[in-house]
Amino acid sequence: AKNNNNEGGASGSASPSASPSASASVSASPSASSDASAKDMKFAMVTDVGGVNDKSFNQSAWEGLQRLEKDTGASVKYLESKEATNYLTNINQFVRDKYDLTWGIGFLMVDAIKDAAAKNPDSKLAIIDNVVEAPNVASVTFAENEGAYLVGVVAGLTTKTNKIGFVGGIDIPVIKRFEVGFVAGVAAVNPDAKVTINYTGAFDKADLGKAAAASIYNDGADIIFHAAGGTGNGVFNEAKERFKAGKKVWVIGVDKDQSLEFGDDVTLTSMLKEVDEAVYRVSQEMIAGKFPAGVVTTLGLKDNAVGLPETSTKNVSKEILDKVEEYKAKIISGEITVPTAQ
Amino acid sequence: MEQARTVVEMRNITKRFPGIVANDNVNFKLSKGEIHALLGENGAGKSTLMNILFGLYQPEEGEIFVNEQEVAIDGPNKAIKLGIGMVHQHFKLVHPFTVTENIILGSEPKKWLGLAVNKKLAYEQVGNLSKQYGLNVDPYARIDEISVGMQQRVEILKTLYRGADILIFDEPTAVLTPQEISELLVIMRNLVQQGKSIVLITHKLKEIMAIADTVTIVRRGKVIDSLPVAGTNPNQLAEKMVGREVSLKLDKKVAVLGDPVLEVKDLVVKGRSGLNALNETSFVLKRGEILGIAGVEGNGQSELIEALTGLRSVAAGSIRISGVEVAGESPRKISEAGISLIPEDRHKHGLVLDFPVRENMVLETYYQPQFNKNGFMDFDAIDEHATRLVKEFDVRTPTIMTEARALSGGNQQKAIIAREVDKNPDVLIAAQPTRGLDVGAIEFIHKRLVEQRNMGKAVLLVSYELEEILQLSDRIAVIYEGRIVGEVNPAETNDQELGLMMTDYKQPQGGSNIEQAD
Amino acid sequence: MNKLIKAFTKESAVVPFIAILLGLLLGAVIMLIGGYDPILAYKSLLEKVFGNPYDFGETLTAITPLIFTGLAVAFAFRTGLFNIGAEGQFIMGMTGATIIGVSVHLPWYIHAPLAVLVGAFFGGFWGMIAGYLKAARGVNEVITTIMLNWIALHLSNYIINDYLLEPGKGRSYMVDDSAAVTIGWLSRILDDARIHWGMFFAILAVIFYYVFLWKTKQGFELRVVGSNADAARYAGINVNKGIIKAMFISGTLAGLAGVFQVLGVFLNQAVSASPTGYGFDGIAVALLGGNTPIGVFLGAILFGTLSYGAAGMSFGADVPPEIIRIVIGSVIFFVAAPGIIRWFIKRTFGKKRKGEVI
Amino acid sequence: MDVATLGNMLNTAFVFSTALILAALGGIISERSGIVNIGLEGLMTAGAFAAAVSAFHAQEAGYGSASPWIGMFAGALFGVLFALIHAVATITFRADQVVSGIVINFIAAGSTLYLVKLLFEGAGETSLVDEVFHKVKIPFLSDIPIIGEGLFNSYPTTYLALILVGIVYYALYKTPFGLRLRSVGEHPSAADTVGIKVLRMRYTAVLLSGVLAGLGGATIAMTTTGTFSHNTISGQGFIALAAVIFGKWNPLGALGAALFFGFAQSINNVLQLFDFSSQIPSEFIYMLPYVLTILILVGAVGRSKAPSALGEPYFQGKR
Ligand SMILES: Nc1ncnc2c1ncn2[C@@H]1O[C@H](COP(=O)(O)OP(=O)(O)OP(=O)(O)O)[C@@H](O)[C@H]1O
Ligand SMILES: Nc1ncnc2c1ncn2[C@@H]1O[C@H](COP(=O)(O)OP(=O)(O)OP(=O)(O)O)[C@@H](O)[C@H]1O
Ligand SMILES: [Mg+2]
Ligand SMILES: [Mg+2]
Repeated sequence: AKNNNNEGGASGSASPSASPSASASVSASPSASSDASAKDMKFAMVTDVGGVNDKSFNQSAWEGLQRLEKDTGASVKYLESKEATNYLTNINQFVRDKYDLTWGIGFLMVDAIKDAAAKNPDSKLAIIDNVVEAPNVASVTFAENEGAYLVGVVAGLTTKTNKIGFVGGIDIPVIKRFEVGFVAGVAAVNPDAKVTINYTGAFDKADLGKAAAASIYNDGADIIFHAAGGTGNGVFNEAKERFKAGKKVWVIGVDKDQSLEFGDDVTLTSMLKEVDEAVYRVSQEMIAGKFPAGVVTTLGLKDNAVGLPETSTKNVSKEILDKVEEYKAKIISGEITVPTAQ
Repeated sequence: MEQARTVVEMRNITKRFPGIVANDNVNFKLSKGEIHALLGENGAGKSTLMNILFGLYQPEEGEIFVNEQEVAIDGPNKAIKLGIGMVHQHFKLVHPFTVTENIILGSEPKKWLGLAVNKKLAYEQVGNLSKQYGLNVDPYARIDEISVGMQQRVEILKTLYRGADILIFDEPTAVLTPQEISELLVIMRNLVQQGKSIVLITHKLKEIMAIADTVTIVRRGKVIDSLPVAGTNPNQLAEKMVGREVSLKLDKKVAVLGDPVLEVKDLVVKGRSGLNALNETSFVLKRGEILGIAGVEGNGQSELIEALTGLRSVAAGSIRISGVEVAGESPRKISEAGISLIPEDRHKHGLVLDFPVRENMVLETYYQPQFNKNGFMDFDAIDEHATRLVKEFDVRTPTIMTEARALSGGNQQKAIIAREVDKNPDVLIAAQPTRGLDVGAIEFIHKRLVEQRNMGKAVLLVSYELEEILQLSDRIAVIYEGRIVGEVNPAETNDQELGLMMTDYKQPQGGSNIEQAD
Repeated sequence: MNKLIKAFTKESAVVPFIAILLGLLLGAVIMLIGGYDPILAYKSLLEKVFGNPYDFGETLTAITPLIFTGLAVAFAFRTGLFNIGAEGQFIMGMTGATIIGVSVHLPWYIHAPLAVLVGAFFGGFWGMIAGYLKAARGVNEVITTIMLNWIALHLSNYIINDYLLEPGKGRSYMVDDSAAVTIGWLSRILDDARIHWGMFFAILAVIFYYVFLWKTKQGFELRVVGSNADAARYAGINVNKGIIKAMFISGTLAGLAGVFQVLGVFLNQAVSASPTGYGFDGIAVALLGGNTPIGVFLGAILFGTLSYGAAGMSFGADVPPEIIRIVIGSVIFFVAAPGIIRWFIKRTFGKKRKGEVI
Repeated sequence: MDVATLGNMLNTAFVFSTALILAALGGIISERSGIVNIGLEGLMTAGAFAAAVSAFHAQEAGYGSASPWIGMFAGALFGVLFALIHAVATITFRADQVVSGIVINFIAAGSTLYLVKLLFEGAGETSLVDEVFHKVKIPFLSDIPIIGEGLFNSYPTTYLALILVGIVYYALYKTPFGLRLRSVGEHPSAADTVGIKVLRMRYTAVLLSGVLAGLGGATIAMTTTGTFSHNTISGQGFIALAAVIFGKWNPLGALGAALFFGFAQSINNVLQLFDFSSQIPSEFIYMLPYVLTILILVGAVGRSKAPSALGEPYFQGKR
């Protein structure tokens, strides 16, 4: 575990852009070597109040750990946080139990991870969706705006009514990145399209999502992109209902390939955010003795950590997907810089 | 009256409540066509015995025979089936319901396979029944809109509607006006003539003498005696009931009048409906006198009391206490100006039932320096105060820490009187101070009121009981429709004259809205 | 003192004790049905709470807000009001403390007390709105407090988002050190558990609750209002003022819970998508404690201990922590319906006797 | 605002209101009998859980479009089960009714989630039900402007709720049962003395409130979420309780209150369609329904009178 030091030193300035070394090692590692040392290692994660079945990043992260367990034999465990005070105590539960790596899943974990890291310098921690500048913490964030830009391109080219909706959970920086990227993507390919923004104020209220979607569709929109966790289920339900009533409307899912759950009738595509992959890979690096301590990894298009799922071909035409590839290349090359906030 | 057949016989009935034997081996016999009075102090066990007959309580021991058949009355349903009906001490009426709804409740006429109440039929039946017994009740009126007397008739109709032949009246006259009382007595005679038998619980010896055939006297759960009314007299009955000699006459010296303390001038107060409940009422009360306010309930008495004590806002006019204007002031200001009130409803206004006696004793004075240091209650002083009052006023309570709820009605009333009198007010307002109390308790309270007057206090007595007014007052003011319509000297008047003033005075015609209802 | 001894020897103390046992037993049965090991589960629960200084300290931290919200609800109950709004008052308390903690800079001996006072006032004010609406307009406080909970949530999100937000963090800036009420030395003793002065204030609040309601003039007035509003009016007590005052005090207590969460635990306030639950837990605590000072205090300890220990249960025995809600619920249930316990005692003892005869 | 928008708003309002109406009806029946029912939230939770689980299994077993109805039935049944706890505690053992209601909320929240974890292999949410209710257009009626789109193109559950409002209203005010039920809540000893079985009446009422609140919860699972998780029911029970009081314990009043609340919710979605909405902080938009409710209460309704005997346990010989 000593060779972490030089990497930690290298990333003194935690720039939001991914450090090349980190992404290089990410792509190099996933050889599932279930050696003896991995079997003795313990990995854990603490969810935020959304819980482990939030159909969003918590669930995705847990899937990453479960895959780790299957592939390497390492033991994995999670604790759900009932309220914000539990973040720190749950993390400490693992830290004190000498877990090799403890993940804090979600934006809101930042203070708790920072605190635990400072007080337990020998432990290893990692956080998703936020940045903790500490020598024993690996931070993983995503360039959601880049992925959202691409689904924006899809939406802008697919819409027939030139009206598009965005349903957000609450107005926090992560979700804002989705919104801004999406709007930029739409504008890039279809300047005439209007995007209605609706923040519902909750990540867990399907009824609000449903009502928001209903009013946006009623207003003539034919595509809604949601970044609202469980609230987004309501968006899908509304769309399905309209589909069954003979009206064709689309939803663009988020985080995972949501067509797998909600079907192809209404799911145009999804904006993947591969939290599971990130959790899996960083944990693998830990096993390999290459834990990116102190490194801030921002995973974006070039890391294939955000983007569109394969299943998109079902509902998105070849031409549009080609356009998506085009824009993707431009973003990776730096020709286009996707905005992160307004 | 035909030869008396026994319709109810209760043998060796014993009923215990925690800490008390309410009925101790009681025997009771009711003959057909008679009015049988039950007499006894508060808590003697009269209501308990009748509640057993009506199936509300189950006795620990004893047998009951109805029409010479032994029966087990396991609930009101069974009692009703046996032809027993009861008019309770506290009416069992659902206030937001109409008269008819109350009467048919539980045995509704139905239509559409029982899916709906046949309201039309119900109103018709109730109207007819009311006519048949001369009760003159409006079947469509809501209970909270009709007078207490009418409510009682509804209770009577309830029993008749269910075909009761044996009627139990538990203190039916305690809440009635003199007029209503005499009407009730007529109704009862009527019922007996139609073949019903009646048990009458009452504290009023006069009524027993006037209407009952037989009287059974209970003391502390035991039957003392059962005898025909003819051949006895009130003094004898009172003595049997209390177990000592009771003076039914009140010793009263001649009043020594002092300065006026309470001057009410052209007082106008709005009632609940928004109409004027008091219309330019004026009167003066002097030290050393008892002024009785006579009147039929609902003629502005409650509003007058509430206005005088600051519980109701004053629309116009003036109230002066010892020359100081207090109209529209807060209850606290007025209390400090020297008014005390023995309220009409002791549970609603007089006491906090969940609080111990000691806290109830300082309900209005808790904030004064003798009970209060720097915002903290001085419980030593409060205890001392309560202990003294309990002793002085013979409030029978286990300790001063006992919850007021646990006290009997008479003792609750004594506690209130103790508190109010001890405030040493210039004006003591007593509203219905003896409602529902037994003769012993009444005697005690009357003595206290006269004592206050003798000490130079002014007493304003508001009562619906003419006898009480006549007995206590030095001067009587008659109130009618929110106005003082006359003043009389009690020595120079009688119930007849008063009754006329209270009811017929300037009243358009004898009939009320009752007749229009039919 | 005598009373205290009596309270623990009489049925009134036996009932809660049996209630707790029955609740735990029920939880065990449910775990068995679900295929979990109840003994291991309860062992893990206890270990989580008492196993090391850190978790013990954190348990105290978990109990503290429950004492406050429990007292808040109980206080209103005593005045005849049902305050479902401790939740909103809690949130407003947090917000008040955060505003002062973040946006003004003062020496600690002014800053911290000011933050506490302002937060408490915010909570009190929020309670007072419901009190005022009831007193002046006769609006049932059950409805208004439910509505005010949601309004508080969104209002305080607005305040954080628009005025106090640390960019990119989804929460306010951290409060100044001068506003924090943490107790460093005690935290260090307890292995860095987040110990703060709120705990001592919670105990003071219990004492205040007792002394104010049962020993002071104003408390007497409020109890009269709560027990019999008509008698209060008759006794010259201003009932409407009493209602407003009671809701203010109730809200202040709930607000203090929030204040100390900010100044002692989080040191910031996050934008929050849903209510925290402390207010509703406060209702349970108040009821568990029969609205008495000692009862609420012990109720909060029981509630806090079980809730905090639940994480240990799921860590050590993989039991879903939801079980604890069932346990707490049934404990309250058995406390509230002593008839069930008496019936239970009768049944079990009755059976025993029969068994002996045979 | 044009006619179509208004119709759409109304339609959305009904989606929100349906569950509230059903639960509020349950609350009314229970409280009219004298039993405070602050456990509506818990009863709804139980209903939503049972509906999601059984509809899922029905769908897997091939019951097709009957599945959501099976869900509704199960929801009602589960509601009754929890209501029974409330009834036994408050009626037989005379426990404090508020306490018991809070307990119901606790136990329902805990046990349903626990069961979900047992039934769905550790997941915190039931599997998504595909066979949920769809809006049903009523011929002709749905052509009426505004209310055609607003009401007559709704979920079957909405129609069910409205019909139940009528039935409950009729039952309360026109039938012998209703007369007796109300008398038990106003003056139980009066009812007792005319031979009405007070406790039996109250049991019936509380169990019926379980049916209705259970249906209310089931409605949410079978129309909006398609699943059950810890936040499927989050506060609706309390809003329904508010509707009971707001509506003065009258089914029509509660209908009005629930609709008002649903409408206020839908306003804030419509607001977000307009460009000026970006000028208003979104938090203020979220607050709107709650603020409006308070304003209406302050302005229009004022004091409401609960059934006189609400909250008081009854036993014979009670003084
Ligand atoms: N339900 C009850 N529980 C406990 N004690 C009771 C109950 N009912 C009556 N008692 C007690 O039994 C005794 C007899 O009461 P009861 O009501 O029969 O008296 P009463 O003769 O009707 O008196 P009153 O003239 O005041 O109406 C009293 O001591 C009373 O306190
Ligand atoms: N529907 C209800 N469900 C639960 N609790 C209730 C309900 N209604 C009232 N309460 C509680 O019972 C108490 C009494 O309420 P209620 O509004 O009937 O009396 P009140 O406050 O005196 O009203 P008012 O002054 O309008 O007569 C309230 O303070 C509240 O705590
Ligand atoms: Mg009696
Ligand atoms: Mg009496």
